[in-house]
Amino acid sequence: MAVPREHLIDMYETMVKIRRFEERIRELYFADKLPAFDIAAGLIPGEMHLAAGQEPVAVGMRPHLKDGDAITATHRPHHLAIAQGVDLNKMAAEIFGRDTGLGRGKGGHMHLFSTEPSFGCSGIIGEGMPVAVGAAMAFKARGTANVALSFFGEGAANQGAFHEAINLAALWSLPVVFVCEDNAYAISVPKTASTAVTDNSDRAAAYGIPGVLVPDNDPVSVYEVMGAAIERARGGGGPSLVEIRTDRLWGHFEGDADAYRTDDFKEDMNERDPLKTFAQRLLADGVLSEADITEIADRMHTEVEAAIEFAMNSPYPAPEATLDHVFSERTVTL
Amino acid sequence: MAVPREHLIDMYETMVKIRRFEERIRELYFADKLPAFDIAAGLIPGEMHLAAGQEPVAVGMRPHLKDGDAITATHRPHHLAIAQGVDLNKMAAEIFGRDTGLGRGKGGHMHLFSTEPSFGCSGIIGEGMPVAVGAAMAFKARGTANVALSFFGEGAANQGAFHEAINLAALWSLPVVFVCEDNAYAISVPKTASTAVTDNSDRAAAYGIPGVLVPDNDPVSVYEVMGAAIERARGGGGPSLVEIRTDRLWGHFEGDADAYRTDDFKEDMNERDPLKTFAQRLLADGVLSEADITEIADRMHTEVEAAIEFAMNSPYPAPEATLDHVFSERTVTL
Amino acid sequence: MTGERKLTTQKAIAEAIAQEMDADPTVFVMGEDVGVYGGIFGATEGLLDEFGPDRVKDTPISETGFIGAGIGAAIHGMRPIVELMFVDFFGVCMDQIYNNMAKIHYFSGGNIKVPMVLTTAVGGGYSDAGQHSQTLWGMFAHLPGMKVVVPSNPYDAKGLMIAAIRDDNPVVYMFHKGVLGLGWMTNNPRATGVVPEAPYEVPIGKAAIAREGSDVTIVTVGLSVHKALDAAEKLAEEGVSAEILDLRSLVPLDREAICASVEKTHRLIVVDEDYQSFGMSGEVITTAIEGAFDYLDAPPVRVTTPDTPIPYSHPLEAWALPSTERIMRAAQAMLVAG
Amino acid sequence: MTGERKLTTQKAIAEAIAQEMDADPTVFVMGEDVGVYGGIFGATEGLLDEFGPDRVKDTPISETGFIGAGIGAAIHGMRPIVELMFVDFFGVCMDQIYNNMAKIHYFSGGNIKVPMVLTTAVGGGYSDAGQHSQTLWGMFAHLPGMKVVVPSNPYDAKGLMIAAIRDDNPVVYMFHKGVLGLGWMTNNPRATGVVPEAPYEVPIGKAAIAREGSDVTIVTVGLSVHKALDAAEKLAEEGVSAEILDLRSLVPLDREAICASVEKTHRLIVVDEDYQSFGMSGEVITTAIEGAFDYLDAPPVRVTTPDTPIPYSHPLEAWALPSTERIMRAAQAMLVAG
Ligand SMILES: Cc1ncc(C[n+]2csc(CCOP(=O)(O)OP(=O)(O)O)c2C)c(N)n1
Ligand SMILES: Cc1ncc(C[n+]2csc(CCOP(=O)(O)OP(=O)(O)O)c2C)c(N)n1
Ligand SMILES: [Mg+2]
Ligand SMILES: [Mg+2]
Repeated sequence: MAVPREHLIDMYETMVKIRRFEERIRELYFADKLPAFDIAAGLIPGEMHLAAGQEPVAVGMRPHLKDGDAITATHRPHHLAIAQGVDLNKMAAEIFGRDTGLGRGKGGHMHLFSTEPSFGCSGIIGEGMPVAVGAAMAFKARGTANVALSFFGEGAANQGAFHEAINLAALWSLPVVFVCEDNAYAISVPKTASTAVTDNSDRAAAYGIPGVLVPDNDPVSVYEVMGAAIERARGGGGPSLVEIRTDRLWGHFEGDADAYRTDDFKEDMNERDPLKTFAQRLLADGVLSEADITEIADRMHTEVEAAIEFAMNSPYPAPEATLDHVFSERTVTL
Repeated sequence: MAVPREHLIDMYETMVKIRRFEERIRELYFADKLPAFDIAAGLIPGEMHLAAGQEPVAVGMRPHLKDGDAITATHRPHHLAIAQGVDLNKMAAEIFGRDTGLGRGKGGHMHLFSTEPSFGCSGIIGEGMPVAVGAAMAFKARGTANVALSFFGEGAANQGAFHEAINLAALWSLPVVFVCEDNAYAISVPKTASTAVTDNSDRAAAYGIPGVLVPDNDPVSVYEVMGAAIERARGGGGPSLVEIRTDRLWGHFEGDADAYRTDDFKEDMNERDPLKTFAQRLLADGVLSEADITEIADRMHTEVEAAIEFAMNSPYPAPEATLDHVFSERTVTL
Repeated sequence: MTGERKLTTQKAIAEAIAQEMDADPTVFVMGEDVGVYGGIFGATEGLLDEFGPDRVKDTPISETGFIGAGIGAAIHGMRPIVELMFVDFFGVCMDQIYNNMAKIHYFSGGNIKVPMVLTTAVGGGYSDAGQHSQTLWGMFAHLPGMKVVVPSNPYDAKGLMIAAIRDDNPVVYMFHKGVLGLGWMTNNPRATGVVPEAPYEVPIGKAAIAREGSDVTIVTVGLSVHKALDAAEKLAEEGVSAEILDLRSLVPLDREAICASVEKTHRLIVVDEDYQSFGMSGEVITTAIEGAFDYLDAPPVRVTTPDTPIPYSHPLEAWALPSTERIMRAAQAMLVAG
Repeated sequence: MTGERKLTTQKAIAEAIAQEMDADPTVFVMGEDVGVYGGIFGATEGLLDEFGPDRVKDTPISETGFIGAGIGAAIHGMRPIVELMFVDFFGVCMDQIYNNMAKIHYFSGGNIKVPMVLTTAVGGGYSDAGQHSQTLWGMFAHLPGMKVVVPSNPYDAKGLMIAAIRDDNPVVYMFHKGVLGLGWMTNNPRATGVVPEAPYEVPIGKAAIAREGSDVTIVTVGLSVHKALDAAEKLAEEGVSAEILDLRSLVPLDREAICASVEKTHRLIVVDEDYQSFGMSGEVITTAIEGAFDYLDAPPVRVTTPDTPIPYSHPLEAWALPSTERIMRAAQAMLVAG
């Protein structure tokens, strides 16, 4: 599959945007938390799971998405939300706990919900997988040619929800693509200590659906494999299971000492940083010039900065707003 | 694998015993419930799931069991308990809700627990699978050469617990044999409407363990396959997954109109009744004579009758005994 | 006279679902054995024939999978009715129920709606033992974000089901096996009653006075409403006038109705088939204490299932579950003491 | 002076486990990140080095699998300590916990023991949002067959852990993140205290008077004990003497201690970080009503987390969870009113 030039550029731009967003969140996360790190303090309290290094997973599917497609993601959701085009201002505002956020400050970074585009994520491992199946049921019932994409870590592939959701989607031939982001670790537990097989893509055999492995954290490989899987689903061919080997460049959450990964491992990983290698390749292939690279960085940084500013200038919700939105108003009565 | 004559006879005798037990329970279950069937009434109130037709699954593993091996079973547990050698009197008494029962009347037919032999079952689909894994962990930790056998229906193979338990057992190379009793139906839902693959044994690939299909509800086939799987587990070779095609001759529970299975299906099934066909084969092979068959029937019927009598002559627990056994007494104090 | 037409609770539920499916193409049903079988307790009887397998879907035994799928479908424009066969099975799928279905609306700041009905059978009394006899409504009511309704009769069953389907929030609809009027359960005359044919709603969150009285208030729900009514009839013969409040929903809880009745009778008995401690009985009593402390002439009393798993053997189970006799004894003791 | 040795609650827990593992080869630990990481909240810190990977087992993210495996191991002669990382995750594995671990002893008529400890982190206050901040102890306590302990300080944490491991019954051991004394959580001076080095038990089922007083009883548990103690110090300056009862365990619940204190002070406030309705606050109030009705000078009051998911944003969460200020206001209002 030849990748159109505008897709290559779009993927690269999005990678830059994601990385910049994660870097800025990281900086601001530690504001007012140090020197004695206090998780409850600062501009962004609570846990923070960042996806630097996993951008290829996100940008590779991006050019294949259509209006109305749905994504369910995990506790590590930013890269996917940004790639799908979730409103960056509202997303940032939610992470900062502001009233202008996607969830008016109620959800936070693990609970980003958007309707257009349809995005959701959660703090519970595997929770989003059945939800994607249901979205696909709705697409099928309503006759829209949409696809649901369910992202999850390699750690999640040992959770019962994985098995139940994929069996359902396969049984009912639903338009879902299950995407395992294999960053080799679930917090401190390596895949070898959690998973009885090497490749989760092989588990597709348990459901009679295609299983494909992307071994190299390369946006173009992801683009190709996800393109085929999404096309198949959109065309009524049913679900597939994709596993993508990727890298979590930073700790599991911010503040994680990351002592369970060796220095060698981390050095290798940083050397193959997909943002660097993709830029080099686009330069080498003549897709982008050095000037383009600089321009893109500036433009993306500006966009991210605007979102951060929007967030930080937004008001907090009123404390009593705690009580709102447990239930909605009734819209239908007899 | 040549089957020793005494194993053939033992298997047949046990099949007869199981069938007789199920027949007697069935008869007595309907006592005082008809003509207007009332599930709450009679000698044995509540749900009753009988395993007539599934005897080969139970007797095929029986000759391979050793002292200390553990079994976890399902809501349809009698055949397995009898084959393992659970005290028939206490088991019958439990089913009749008596104070002499395995659980002093607290558990009932879906909750039969025995320590010697180690048997347990449950009313929740898939619940026993992880428990078998834990039994195997204990065997390994304590250095006993024991095996845990986990039985479950083909309907249960779509429950998350299936996935989690098998992955764990495979990962830790534990002595467990997972046995799927495929009777083609989960209540009214046929396997084709629940399971994205034809053979659950193929799902072993998702855990890198052997998966074997026994296609014919034949005690000898089961004997051979289970013998190999148990030996493998006992020898430290890790778990395997066996699927056995079998037949549930009666309704899902007693009182089930069984309208979801066609008359043709039921006729075929009854024609291949394993008790009949196994008897014919043993006769044909000269293992048993007609006189042996009669003698075995008499002996097994007598044994079953004694258990039923023991149960029916046993007292009910005192009502206030409800409050006992929520917690045990402490046995260790500082 | 359609107004005088009588149905069992089970048929009233199935009719409510059928009417809403008829009126709204986004309503569909899924669960184990909801199709050909019509639901183990008949809640979906006849629907497969009427609406076909695309709208009445049998599922694998994958509660996490299909309840989670219900959520996804609800978010994307459908109004699923998802059956959890017995409430006792909640443990294999509770994350989807309490952490997901019940919280998405909140997490989204009100932007996403999850109009889903989770139906489930509750209750004991027929020796189905400790994993098939629980009510557990106290636990569901403890966890925020889902409405919890428990009809006790055919009229409410239909109206509450229609209200639940039309509600934009997740509603857990618990039907007690003993009030369904099933042919294979012990005959319960109150399980059959007049049910109007045309669709109607019973508002979620409003208790009903099942019997008026002046000496003692009995607050309860589900099958225990029937036991309380039986007790009240006998108590009346002894000159005791019991008022019976059928909560009908635990979330929202009609605290006003509880306090109003206690203010009238000055005495409170709570009858709860759920486990005694940390549940509904304590909440109802605390509600009366908070709202009507000065009116109480005696400490409220509870008649509940003790904090033990539900035993199988008939004499044990009969002793453990709230009974007409236990309710009577509680009332008699209270009126003598107070 | 070993008697004066101070530890954080987290280190006290890890020490208790280590000592029992040392004394009893059947004790082992399993859960997510309990090995190299030492447990996300440090409950298993140092154990991998001391006891090796066969007795300190990292698991896949398969809570149903490994909690169920704990049950199987417990039945077959081991004494597993199994960690559920956050209590909020119960929904993916509750069947094994409440229907299996908690009921097997009962179903077996007492023949089978399940000596297992399920450890889990509870509580909010640091903006970890609605799926990582719950306490949910009311729900666990509602379901019969498991003991439920909640230490509030290092001394109790060690003694309750040792008691739990030695107990022949399933014990759910809930440690509140805010009382652990973790370096990366807001500093809490009460999270460090004197802990004897030699093993000892704190009996499960006995409440402790955390502070004696005469005007009002504050019943609570976990981190709220600390908030109540802070409130009591300030109330003392205003001339109000508050008695604080730290329940330490919800199952068994020390009902005598609750009633005894209420009989002394005539007033009751329950502080509960769990959701307000259908939970611990109602149970404690009902206990006082049942046992000490005539002693109460005013209706008991509750200071709890409202029936909403726990919000993420700091001002919302701070408003929602019980605070020293809210406890003080409740006491002030009650003493003025009553
Ligand atoms: C059901 C459940 N169990 C455990 C956790 C705690 N937890 C959060 S993230 C995580 C590791 C996830 O690993 P993986 O799925 O590989 O995703 P990654 O963090 O690597 O992106 C764990 C164990 C959880 N959130 N939910
Ligand atoms: C978690 C759970 N879901 C649903 C049920 C209700 N149920 C009891 S038996 C059964 C069918 C089981 O089918 P299968 O596993 O094939 O076993 P079989 O009855 O055929 O022996 C169902 C759905 C249950 N007991 N537990
Ligand atoms: Mg990972
Ligand atoms: Mg079956």
